[in-house]
Amino acid sequence: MRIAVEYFGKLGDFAGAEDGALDLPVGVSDTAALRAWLDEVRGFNGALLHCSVQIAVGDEIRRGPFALSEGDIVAFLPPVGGG
Amino acid sequence: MRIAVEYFGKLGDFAGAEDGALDLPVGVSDTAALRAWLDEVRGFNGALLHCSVQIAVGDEIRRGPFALSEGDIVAFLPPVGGG
Amino acid sequence: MTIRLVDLSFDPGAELSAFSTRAVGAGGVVSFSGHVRPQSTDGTVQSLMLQIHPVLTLAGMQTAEREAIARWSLIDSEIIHRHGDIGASEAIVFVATASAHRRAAFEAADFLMDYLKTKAVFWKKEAGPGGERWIEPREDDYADAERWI
Amino acid sequence: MTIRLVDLSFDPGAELSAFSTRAVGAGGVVSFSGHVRPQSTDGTVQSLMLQIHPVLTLAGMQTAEREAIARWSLIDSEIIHRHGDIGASEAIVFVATASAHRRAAFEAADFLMDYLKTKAVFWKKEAGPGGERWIEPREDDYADAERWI
Repeated sequence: MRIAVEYFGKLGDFAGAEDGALDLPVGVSDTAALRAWLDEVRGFNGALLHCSVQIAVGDEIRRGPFALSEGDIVAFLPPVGGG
Repeated sequence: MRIAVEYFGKLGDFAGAEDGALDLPVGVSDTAALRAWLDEVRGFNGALLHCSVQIAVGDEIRRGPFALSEGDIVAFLPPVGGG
Repeated sequence: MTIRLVDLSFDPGAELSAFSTRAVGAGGVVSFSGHVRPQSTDGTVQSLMLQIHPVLTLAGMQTAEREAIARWSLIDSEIIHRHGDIGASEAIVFVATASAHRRAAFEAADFLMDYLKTKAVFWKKEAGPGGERWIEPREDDYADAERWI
Repeated sequence: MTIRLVDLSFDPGAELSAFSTRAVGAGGVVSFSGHVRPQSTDGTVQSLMLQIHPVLTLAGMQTAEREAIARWSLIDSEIIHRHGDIGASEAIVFVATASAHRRAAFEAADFLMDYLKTKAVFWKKEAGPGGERWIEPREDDYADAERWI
């Protein structure tokens, strides 16, 4: 399955944080598995696993494991705040 | 004793509300007596007696009876509010 | 820290620009502007006349500003208040507060407005379709002012 | 009701003038403007970079504005938020609210700022003397936002 990923805020500063298309290995089929897999193979060293990091799929925040589909755009969002 | 009086706000609309110098009769020597006397002789019909009307003598609010002196300027101040 | 009693129309936006420029270093600037309602409920244009006392009006505003400075950590504050005749839609009052963190600026502006509404020495006469009438603070205004005691 | 995400400098005072003109009939207009601090404690000029999400940032602000409209009786409201690179002393955010009575305007502006500080989808990077660092909301900001739940 091919998806696209985007890293926002401080997550974008990690060397392994590369926005764009990605082929998922078999077994990585939901957001929880994706998060764990990317944290390991892209050297996030736990940063992606932190409970403060939210995940959006197709511009909607998805809490808990959410099944991924071909072509999904998955965004990793660390704590937000403007003003 | 000669003083001056000033009426502010709605008190200035009474026919008897005339700003300026005033000779006080004997016996009218403090703000409480002045208020009662003016209310009667100038036709305020109780408006000057209302507890919401404050009295300033020489640009200072004076609560309770306050002894008057020759040349004092006495202002009658109904409820205030700006904004 | 500025207090101005003015008898000519002013633009709250222009005052906010000037205030923000002066209040360098502030993280947050809060402003309040109060305007004469352009129309009463029956659609007739209204106007206001605000009477002041030659000494007590300014003195009271200075006391309120001193209290705000004592209670909140403000970088700057400004109060502009109209008196005399004020036309429909014109600004009556402008309050601005600047502080490092926004809570102080919000609370101080709120406090100053509650003071101005209930304790500032102005007498307000409204001219509307039913003639003229003197306006006193509403119960809500007094209740709001009690919050700071 | 207006929400604007802008990547160029703007003047909160000019925005307040325009907003007040539009918000005809309001008794009170409250504004908040937040600026980049011109200097850090050691005197060095700082700047900010604000990153947005192409969809979620605006969507979240619209949700917050809808909630404000549902909770308070507002005549009008406006939020302007910068993104991209923001220079020292420039405005980051402007919020304005207009209502018949001032309490609604004060509370709604306060609420919108608490939302923007803790829930609006921005990521903020500060460039200062010690290099760059990402800034997250302070504990105070989260505590302030809890007040509205």
